[in-house]
Amino acid sequence: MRARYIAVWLAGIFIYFLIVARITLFDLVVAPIISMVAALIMGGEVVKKPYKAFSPKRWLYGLAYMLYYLLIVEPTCHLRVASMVLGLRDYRPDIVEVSFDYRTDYAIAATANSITNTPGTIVVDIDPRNKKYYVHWLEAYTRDPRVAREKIISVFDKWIKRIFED
Amino acid sequence: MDLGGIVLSIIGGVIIFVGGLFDLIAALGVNRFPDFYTRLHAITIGTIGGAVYPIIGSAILVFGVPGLSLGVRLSFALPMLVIASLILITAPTGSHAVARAAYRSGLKPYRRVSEEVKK
Amino acid sequence: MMFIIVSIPLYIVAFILYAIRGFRGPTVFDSTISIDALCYDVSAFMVILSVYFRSYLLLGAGILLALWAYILDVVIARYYDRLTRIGDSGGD
Amino acid sequence: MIPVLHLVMLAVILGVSFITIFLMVFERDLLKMIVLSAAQSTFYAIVLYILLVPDVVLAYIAVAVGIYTALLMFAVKKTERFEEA
Amino acid sequence: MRVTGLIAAISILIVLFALAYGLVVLGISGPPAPVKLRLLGEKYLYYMINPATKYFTAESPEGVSAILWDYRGLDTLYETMVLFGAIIGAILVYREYLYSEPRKTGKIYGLSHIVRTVSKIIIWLTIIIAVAFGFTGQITPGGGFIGGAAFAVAPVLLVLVYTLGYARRLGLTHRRALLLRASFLLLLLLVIVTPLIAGGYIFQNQAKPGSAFSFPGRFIDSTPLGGSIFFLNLFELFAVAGAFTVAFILLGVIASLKEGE
Repeated sequence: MRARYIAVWLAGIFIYFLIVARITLFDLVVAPIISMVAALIMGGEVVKKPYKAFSPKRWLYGLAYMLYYLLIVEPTCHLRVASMVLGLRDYRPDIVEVSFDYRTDYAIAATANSITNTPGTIVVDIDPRNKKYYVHWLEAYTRDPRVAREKIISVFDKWIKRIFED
Repeated sequence: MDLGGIVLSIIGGVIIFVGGLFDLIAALGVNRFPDFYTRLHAITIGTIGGAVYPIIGSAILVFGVPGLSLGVRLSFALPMLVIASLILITAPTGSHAVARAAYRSGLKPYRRVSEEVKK
Repeated sequence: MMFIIVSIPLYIVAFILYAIRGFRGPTVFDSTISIDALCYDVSAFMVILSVYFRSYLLLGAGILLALWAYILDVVIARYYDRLTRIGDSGGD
Repeated sequence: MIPVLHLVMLAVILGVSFITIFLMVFERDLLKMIVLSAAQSTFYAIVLYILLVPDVVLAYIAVAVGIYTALLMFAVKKTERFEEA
Repeated sequence: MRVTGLIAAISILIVLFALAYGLVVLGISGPPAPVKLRLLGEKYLYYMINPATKYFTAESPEGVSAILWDYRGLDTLYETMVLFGAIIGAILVYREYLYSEPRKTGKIYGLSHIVRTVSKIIIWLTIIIAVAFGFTGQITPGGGFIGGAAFAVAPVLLVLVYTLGYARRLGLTHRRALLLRASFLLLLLLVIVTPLIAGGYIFQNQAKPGSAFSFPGRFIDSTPLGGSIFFLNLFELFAVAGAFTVAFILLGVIASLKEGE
């Protein structure tokens, strides 16, 4: 219970120094106070399981995922959809169902944001009880859920599980 | 003027320029695509390729500008990385929120006319 | 620096095109998403201009705009959320 | 003195924001009016940014982008969405 | 409508261009501001932080904060009071709404799962950035009012994304917000009156000829602290945040009552 607030507090100090990007004695005194105000208000909500926040392995996986995502996944999708905009490639938009099997909120949100951030797929709606995303897909040549899952979600699946799940 | 600085500034500048091109393509796509959901895909190009990549590019460019101390360079680069990651988090959430509102209020996705006939 | 000056017109033209879709948009959602994208691109443009002006104190505006550009989306979504729930006819 | 590039940017953006304000005044759909008001505040934010006044930009973004749209939405929700001709 | 709109647009444009042309090219407003007046701005910049003399300095490199709180402090104080009065008036008018309990339907509404999860992080970051504006308002752009307006976006997002009931469960009630507002306004007045008690002038920041009282001007490692500017910024932040929060709780309560939340 107490560890949650400490995790949020430390993260807040880190964010403060990222934003101001200078280290003086004044900042070192002020940053814990600022971060404490935010942690007291929102601390109980932001982090639910503090042992995850303190594990460096998850942070390393997160960094590696960001690099992989920004350098490889995004540019290919960008070029594909850009050629659709310019009329060089055909498209067939439709809404398909994609199932997922995460338990934590952050894993669900991170996967949905990863899907939406790649041009060509948008999470339109989510059914948390039946564990389904409704994804608007620009290349929906098939409506088979298994194929759709393979094409849309499998790129992110193992990374997200390593970062946010148990 | 060292070689590394020149290389970094050229890489950053090229990324910024390509980001501008992506932005232009996205704006074209927003005007060319037939319905709301397909326009969202063009918007995604505009927010990721047209906003996140140029910001990272300018963070690289700052390290190539001659005559700055390391502290000043970090004062530019670190907030830029914060802005980039913020856009990575918030932009898809906003698109999702609007798409959900449109879907729930009964906006039908566009299909090609020929495919409707086939069914 | 040369790259920045060359790419400034690209961004400005993109802003104008986004604004045109914002004005024309047949539904409110079209206007909303294009204005939202405009906000994010203005945020990126501010960052690029801060390098052009050589002042890192200007970056705070970019942070705030990137934080809150999605409030517009949330506002519109919330309006429709309530409407559909009551059983009113939402949509255009 | 202000370079020509800044003046051209200011002229173009202010021109577009003028059109935005004009359309906002004649708009009958109040929800779309909120969206156009957000667009106008974004344009003004970047104009103030080019004029190098960071304090005013920060206050403007906080009020016009963050609070004002939500305020208008609450107001529109309490009245009718479409203005009568 | 289309014809009248066109006529209106063209006439506004003509007036705008005529005004701009007249002001810039013809100079109808007379010659630009006299040189003596321009020196005023230079003096402001010069006296913001002035190591040469102890008597003429605000100890704050941030010009706007120095001018607002040191040179024109009473003006800003009255503006804060006006906002306070407006909020009090709104609460007096809509009092019965605030004290009525929202009806319970048992169902949870609001935006989707993803938006809720992301908004948590965004609200937390908003609070950090807003409070940082208040604390570093004397060094970097920012300050009391900007920080307060930024802080107020957090409750706005809470009420928008979650329902008002969830915000209440987190401890966001109008009583607390009013308490915040009133107590920090009191602290603000205390900072203003302190020099008077210590034998100086009201609204005094650094030492002046005639009274030696001065607020701490520098931090230990000689980071400028701005004397009273630091405290005034900080207290103004929470006061403005409380005011906006009360207003939005009021709006949220009224909206939810109307729809039977």
